[in-house]
Amino acid sequence: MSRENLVLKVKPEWCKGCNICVHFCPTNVLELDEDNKIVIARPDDCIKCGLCELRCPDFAIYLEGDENEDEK
Amino acid sequence: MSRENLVLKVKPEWCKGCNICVHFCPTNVLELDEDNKIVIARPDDCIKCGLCELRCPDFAIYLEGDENEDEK
Amino acid sequence: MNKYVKKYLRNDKLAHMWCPGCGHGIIMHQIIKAIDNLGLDKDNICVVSGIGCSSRAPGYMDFDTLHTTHGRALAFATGIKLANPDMKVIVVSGDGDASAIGGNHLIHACRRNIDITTIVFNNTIYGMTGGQFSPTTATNDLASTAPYGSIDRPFDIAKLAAAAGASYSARSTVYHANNLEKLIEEALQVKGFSLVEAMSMCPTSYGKRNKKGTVSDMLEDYKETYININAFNKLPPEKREGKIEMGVFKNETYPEYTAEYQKLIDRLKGDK
Amino acid sequence: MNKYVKKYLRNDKLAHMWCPGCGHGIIMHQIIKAIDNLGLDKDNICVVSGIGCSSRAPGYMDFDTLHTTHGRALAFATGIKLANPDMKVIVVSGDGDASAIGGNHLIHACRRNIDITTIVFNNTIYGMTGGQFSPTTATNDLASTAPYGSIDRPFDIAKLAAAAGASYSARSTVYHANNLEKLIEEALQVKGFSLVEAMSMCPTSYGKRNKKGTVSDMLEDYKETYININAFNKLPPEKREGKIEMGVFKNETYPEYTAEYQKLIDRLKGDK
Amino acid sequence: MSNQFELRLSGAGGQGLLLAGIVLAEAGILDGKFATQTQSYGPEARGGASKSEVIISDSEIDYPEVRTPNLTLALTQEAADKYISKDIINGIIVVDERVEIDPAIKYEKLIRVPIIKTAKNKIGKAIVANIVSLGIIVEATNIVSKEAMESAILNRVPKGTEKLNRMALESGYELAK
Amino acid sequence: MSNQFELRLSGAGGQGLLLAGIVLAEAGILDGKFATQTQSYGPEARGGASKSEVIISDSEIDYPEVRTPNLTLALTQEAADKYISKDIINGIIVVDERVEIDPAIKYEKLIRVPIIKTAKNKIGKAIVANIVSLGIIVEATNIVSKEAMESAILNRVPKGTEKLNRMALESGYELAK
Amino acid sequence: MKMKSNIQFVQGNKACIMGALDAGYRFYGGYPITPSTELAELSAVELPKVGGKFIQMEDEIGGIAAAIGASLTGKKSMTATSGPGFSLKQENIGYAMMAEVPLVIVNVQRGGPSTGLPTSPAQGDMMQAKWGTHGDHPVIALTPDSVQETYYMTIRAFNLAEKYRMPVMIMTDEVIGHMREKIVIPNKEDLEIIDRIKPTEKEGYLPYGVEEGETVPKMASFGDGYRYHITGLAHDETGFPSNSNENAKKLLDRLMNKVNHNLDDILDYEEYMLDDAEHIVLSYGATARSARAAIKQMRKDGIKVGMFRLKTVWPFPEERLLELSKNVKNVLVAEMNLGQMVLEVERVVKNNAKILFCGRADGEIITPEEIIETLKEEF
Amino acid sequence: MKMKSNIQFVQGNKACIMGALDAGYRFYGGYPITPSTELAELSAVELPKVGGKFIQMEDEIGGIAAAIGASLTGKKSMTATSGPGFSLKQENIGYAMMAEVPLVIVNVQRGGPSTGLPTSPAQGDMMQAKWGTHGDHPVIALTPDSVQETYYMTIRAFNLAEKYRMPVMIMTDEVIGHMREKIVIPNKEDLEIIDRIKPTEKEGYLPYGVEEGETVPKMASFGDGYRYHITGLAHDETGFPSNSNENAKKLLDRLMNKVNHNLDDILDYEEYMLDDAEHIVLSYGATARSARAAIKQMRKDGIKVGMFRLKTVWPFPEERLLELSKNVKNVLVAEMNLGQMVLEVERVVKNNAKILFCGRADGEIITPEEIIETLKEEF
Ligand SMILES: Cc1ncc(C[n+]2csc(CCOP(=O)(O)OP(=O)(O)O)c2C)c(N)n1
Ligand SMILES: Cc1ncc(C[n+]2csc(CCOP(=O)(O)OP(=O)(O)O)c2C)c(N)n1
Ligand code: SF4
Ligand code: SF4
Ligand code: SF4
Ligand code: SF4
Repeated sequence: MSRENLVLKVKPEWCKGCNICVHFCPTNVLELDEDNKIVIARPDDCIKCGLCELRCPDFAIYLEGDENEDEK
Repeated sequence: MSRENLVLKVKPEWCKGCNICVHFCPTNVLELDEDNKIVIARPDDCIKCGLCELRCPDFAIYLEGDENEDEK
Repeated sequence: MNKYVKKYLRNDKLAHMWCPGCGHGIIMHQIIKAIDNLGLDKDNICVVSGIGCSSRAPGYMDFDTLHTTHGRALAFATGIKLANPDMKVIVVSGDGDASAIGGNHLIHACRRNIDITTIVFNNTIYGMTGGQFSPTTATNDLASTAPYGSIDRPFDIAKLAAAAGASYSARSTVYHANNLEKLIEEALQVKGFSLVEAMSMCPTSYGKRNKKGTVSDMLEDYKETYININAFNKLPPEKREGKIEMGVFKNETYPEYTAEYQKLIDRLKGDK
Repeated sequence: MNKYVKKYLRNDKLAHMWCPGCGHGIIMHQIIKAIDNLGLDKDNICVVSGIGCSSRAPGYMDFDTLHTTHGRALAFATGIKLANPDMKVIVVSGDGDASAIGGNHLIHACRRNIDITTIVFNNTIYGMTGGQFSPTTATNDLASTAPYGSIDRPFDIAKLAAAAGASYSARSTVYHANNLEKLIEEALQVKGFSLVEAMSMCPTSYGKRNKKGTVSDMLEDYKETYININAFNKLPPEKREGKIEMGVFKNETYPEYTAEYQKLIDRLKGDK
Repeated sequence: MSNQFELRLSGAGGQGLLLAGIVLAEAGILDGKFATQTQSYGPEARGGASKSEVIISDSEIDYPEVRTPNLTLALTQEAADKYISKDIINGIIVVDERVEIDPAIKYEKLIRVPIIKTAKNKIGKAIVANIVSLGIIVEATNIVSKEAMESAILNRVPKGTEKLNRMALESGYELAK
Repeated sequence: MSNQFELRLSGAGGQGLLLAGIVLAEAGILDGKFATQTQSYGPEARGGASKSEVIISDSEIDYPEVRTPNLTLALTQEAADKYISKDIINGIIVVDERVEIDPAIKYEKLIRVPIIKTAKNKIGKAIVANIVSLGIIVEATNIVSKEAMESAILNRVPKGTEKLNRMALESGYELAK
Repeated sequence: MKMKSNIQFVQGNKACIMGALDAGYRFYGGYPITPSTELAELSAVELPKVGGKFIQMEDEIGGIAAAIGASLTGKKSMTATSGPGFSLKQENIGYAMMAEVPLVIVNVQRGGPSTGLPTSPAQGDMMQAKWGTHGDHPVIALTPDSVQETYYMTIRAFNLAEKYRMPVMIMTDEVIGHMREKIVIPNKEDLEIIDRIKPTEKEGYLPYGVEEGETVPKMASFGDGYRYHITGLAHDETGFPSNSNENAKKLLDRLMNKVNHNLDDILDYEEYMLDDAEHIVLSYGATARSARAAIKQMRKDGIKVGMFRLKTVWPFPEERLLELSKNVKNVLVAEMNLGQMVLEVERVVKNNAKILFCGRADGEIITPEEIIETLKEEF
Repeated sequence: MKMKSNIQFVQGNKACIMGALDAGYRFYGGYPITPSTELAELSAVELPKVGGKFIQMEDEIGGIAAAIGASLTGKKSMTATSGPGFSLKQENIGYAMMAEVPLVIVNVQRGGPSTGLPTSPAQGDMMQAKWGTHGDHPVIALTPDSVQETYYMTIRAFNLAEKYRMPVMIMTDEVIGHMREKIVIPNKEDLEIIDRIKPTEKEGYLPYGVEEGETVPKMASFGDGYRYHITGLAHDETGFPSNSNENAKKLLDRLMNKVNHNLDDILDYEEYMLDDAEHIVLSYGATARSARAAIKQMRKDGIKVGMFRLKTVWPFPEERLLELSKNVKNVLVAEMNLGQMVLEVERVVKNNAKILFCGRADGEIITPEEIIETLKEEF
């Protein structure tokens, strides 16, 4: 599946606000909200590089693709 | 003190008859008796090399010199 | 949900207990990715740990999982592996768990070259008990039991394992997460004892006391400090200062313990 | 009486308990000779052991002597040395005592580089308990718990100590008794952790079962097998087969633990 | 037991409630009373909610745990959910304005004021929310004298922050009035 | 206890007295009796003197240690000095000819014969001194039947040495006559 | 003349391994120590012959850890040791109790404390068997008094371990471990061998869940696809850690009840000549042999004395002893220590009978005469 | 307003270190574990300031070993731990008993068994304190019930350790260890500090020899030129191993008598409102605080109840309790475990009074109400 079809998703309940994804996002897509929870602030800038997913210690941000179709 | 003044001595009570000194004596001076105790069989052949003392595990054979005079 | 998380973690146990910014989650992520890459059978994997923050990882992983006593993971794992050589046995351990109280089991598992893969979550501190120094804490670093700076010299766990006889030994960091995944994948394929030392930041008990800045700063530090062992070896001595090697330290083939034991059993059967 | 024996041993405790032909007496002899060469103060030497045949040596030596629990000699010795850094602390230990149950204390003493000299009486077997294999028993050797030949791989204690951080590490044999004496003398002069591995024959529990002939044969074996590390390194690989290195494996200077601690105390005094 | 006042201070790890508890207890001691302080330990003290409990009494304190607090402070929702009991009639409840109180909870008095905002905006340091809280507690209960509280704070806080903390304390008095 | 026969077999380590004790006990069992065997362990069993103790009885054996042996064998002086008691009246004492018996020792009967020399010179193997000893013991006491003793020996000794051992046993019978 | 094939003249330690093998023993993890070493040595010889595994670990802690690990894969496992090693194993003994892992632990007792008298017998670790590890926990400990009984008791130890999913101790001693006696080996068919009860349904498997009234959860083997979690932390029925006080209580109560609710099944003792006894000698292990000799002697002298011999020391047969004590004048406790089980006897017997103690801890076994004298002092 | 300089508001663990330092404490060897960790941390901060040494060893076994080693050089030494670490230290605890090395061992008890409830309080290692190491041996163990008492009791522990040349345990718990209370620090001159009695004559020095009637041998420091031998084997007066049964007996008897013959000096307990009591609550440590609250409450209700509070748990104050029990109806034992000291109470009190038990081991401290209810069930 090509990168473009991947969708950036977050799971704010698991986010602990460490800021790692924000820091390492190359296109400055992400932000933390008042409660220190992750927010996809500028979704259109996302280049689907997966660096946020790679280093998020809490599995709270990830790129979802078709292979996860079976997930309900 | 020169080698020649050293005297080869044994302490048969401590000897356990392992035969190491006999085996390594270069001039075949030593023997074990019936009770497996060390005996200086051919004292005149002793060249005072100290190899028996060196490897006797039981401190049962040694070259004694003047420095041990104080020993009573 | 992240597909690996969905497939390999016990989702009802998440969010995990690790602090904000703790690197342990990143390591756990790479382990399950490596397992997935290799297509290992979930029902045939056993993950064993001792005690510590890192040692809580098995609780989140959907395999047969065993949280043992402090430092003893490898001894328990040795029993499991020898009794059931068909299982893939993985040990996860903290630097304290693996190299302080568990140091002897570590070097003996290396010596026996038993087919176990050990991932050391090395945050150079005792996280769970609140920041005492560990055998990997750098000299002069502060810790709750080194209030004036540690006077202990640290172990290099990857090198120690290599010297003690492991078939495979490597190191990476949570910054180099993709590389870490690759090394774990490699380690899991070794027939013999393999160890991957994964450097992980502990903001709570190490970073704060040692003024290491944000967790992102700590990750950037890893980027700066850790360089591939081959590149490192090419550096002139003065440039090595402050750098630490990462990559594969050893990858050799030796007789594996449980296989040798099986040969013995077969030999005795033959004798009858 | 042998002048060293007279001066340094508790003559009323002799003859010692070791078996006929056991090499341990030869090692003890070299230790007291080395001590004499250096003119060390008898009242300021402490010899610490664990449990085992070798660990009975302190009982014969006329210093402050401590026979501790199995494997723990170095941990006790660490306390003595740190509490009283002026004492010369010597640990004598068997291969099992030092590298099986005591393996962790060994590598940590190396890591800390605490100023203790350890002499390992390595007879590659558990002598005292009647011949179980030890972590230094060669693969395929017979032992009471390896009735079909050991499948374990042995440790190289001298190299392990070097890898774990010791300042000084060396090996010799009771055949090479003069050399052994020299290495012990050298080790005693090191300011830091030093270890001398002394290969010693156990006719009773090892030699007999493994058909090694007389003790003299076993000594001759040492003569054949052990060659100086420099000579060894010059040999082409095929000639190295069956040979084992002896000599000095490591001799480096690192900060010493009790000295570093003293600096800390002085620093705090200065702070006042 | 009767003249014994029990407080539970709760919030997120890092909000300084451990210190607040100690300061409060020390203030009690400065007033010549007896005091104990205990706190939650271990994993639950990491992130998430944590608590510090104080008992102040005219006589020796025997049983040292707080069961029916005369005052409960909760700076976060999580702490409130975890540490404000539905099974008893609570005494005074002090919460930050952002904290919602479950209607099932019974209490004698509720003080819901902008503690964190005050610390952040008025004093300029979110970290002094604990001292603001102490001000509220003292004003609302008189369990320790203001003089003792001020001294206790000054004995414990780092040099150079005295003024800041005094301001925080006074803002607390204000909020409770 | 009355029909119980207690033996202490002693000598130097390596003289095969452990085996002798086991064989003797097994012979007793072959005769349908009860038997126990114990031995000295540990450092004292290294070199120096060592002992193996056997009790043979018509009924179950309770207390398993030998205190007043009905028969004591000592192949070396050291063993005799250590294991033949001066405090009791010993039963039968069997010693090698080279062993001196302290005059203070009391006994019922003394058999002092060339056990080791017989093994060495007559059978040609010093190591069978233990079997020679068994022959003496059986002949002197009848505590087990000769048939049982022979079977017990043959059950235990390595293949190929049967003849040698039978010879040794018979020499023992001779020595005791 | 050959011995019958089912008769052997062997050491107690050997009988232990023979019993173990007949019980289905397949894994040994341990570290050698006198006087238990033969248990390791014989295991090294025998286990690979039956496809089992022997491992000599780097220390006693590793030894028991490996044995627990092996047991989790479904293998019947043992570790053996003596005094100092028993002390070292304590932490992991507690782990096995908490995680409910079947395991047989043999302690061939020698003279303590510390290194003590390594080659001499003692019964000085009896209380340690019950209290050696930290925290409250259940204990089953057995004491054989002969080589033959060592054989049977080892089988029983494995059976109890599997049935109650917990470590079971055999507290033998240097005398029984090292002495040789005749043993008669029963037909395999006559032996009752209990195997672990495994779950059959993966769905909803609760590794620490039991039916109402039950105490022992079914145990899946690692590798069978149940994918469950085990921890030494307080945990709930799912096996995951729980900080809830309620769960902790429930767990501990159930652990204790595994033993307390099954005393009828677990308790074992011998009553010897007690019918008309006016005096009870309570003893166990090697010392019971001296007690028996003493009793035979005293009976000859017309003294009405019998023995209450502990075969399970833990749990302690409180009820039966209490009952018996009501009808006698004296309860004499004989043991090779300075007073351990006698404390339990004092606690149970109270003022019902006078309690006498005959103990020693100097490396020598108590003689029948000492027992007789201790009792006779009362006349 | 400042606190008086001799008043501090500190944790129990801190008070322990303050007491230790006032007693002359100079060496810590240990390994961190919750909830004892502060003892290590504070030692790391304070010891180097007074020229003392702190070392974090590779494990608990090494920790106590280092502390014993240091003590041999004449330094007052401590090791501290909690449950799992206490189990690991058992072998070397026995060594220190046998070799007669002064040492203070602190166990800040947490919920067991095994890893259990690491951050919750318990009193589940009380029996382990007495029986945790193999072989018969003497034990002294103290239990403070407040921060202030922790301070004094630590001083006492060092004093007893030096006076009787043996390890002394402080069996505190998570509640007392972690709670903060006011403590008043006495003037140094008012403290009784006992130092080790050293020999003065090298000639003929017997490291384990005592005068007739004495129990504690003089102890030379390593490095002082006495050149003597220490072993964990049974030994004679010279310190060298001895296989003689007679020597072994002599040694063990003397070791036990160090405690048994000095009960008057060692035993310590509090009698609270016992004068007219019809019911005794026996308790110790944190639980004694609940007991005290319960008693105050019940006294208000007119119930004649008082407390017998153990300050030394081991040795156990048998005689005094027996005496007291003769005049009361009930002895209620309250402790945070499933029944440990209550066994000792049953043994001692026998049928003199009814024995009630109020225990829990779920991580929560017993409440005064629970104690009241347990007693009231008898009315
Ligand atoms: C026998 C024992 N000793 C000590 C402890 C306390 N303890 C728990 S985890 C730990 C160290 C944890 O450090 P590490 O292994 O580096 O893992 P981290 O928490 O940093 O991930 C300690 C000392 C224990 N549980 N058991
Ligand atoms: C805790 C403990 N475990 C085991 C033993 C038994 N033991 C005594 S010495 C020894 C091994 C001795 O071997 P080694 O150290 O190689 O010394 P050697 O006797 O060969 O000189 C063992 C296993 C013990 N005394 N204590
Ligand atoms: S990395 Fe993960 S936990 Fe951290 S802020 Fe981003 S989403 Fe949240
Ligand atoms: S080497 Fe020593 S012990 Fe061996 S035979 Fe010679 S003198 Fe005797
Ligand atoms: S304390 Fe450190 S290691 Fe433990 S979870 Fe927090 S950040 Fe991670
Ligand atoms: S058993 Fe071996 S090591 Fe021990 S004394 Fe005898 S020869 Fe030496």
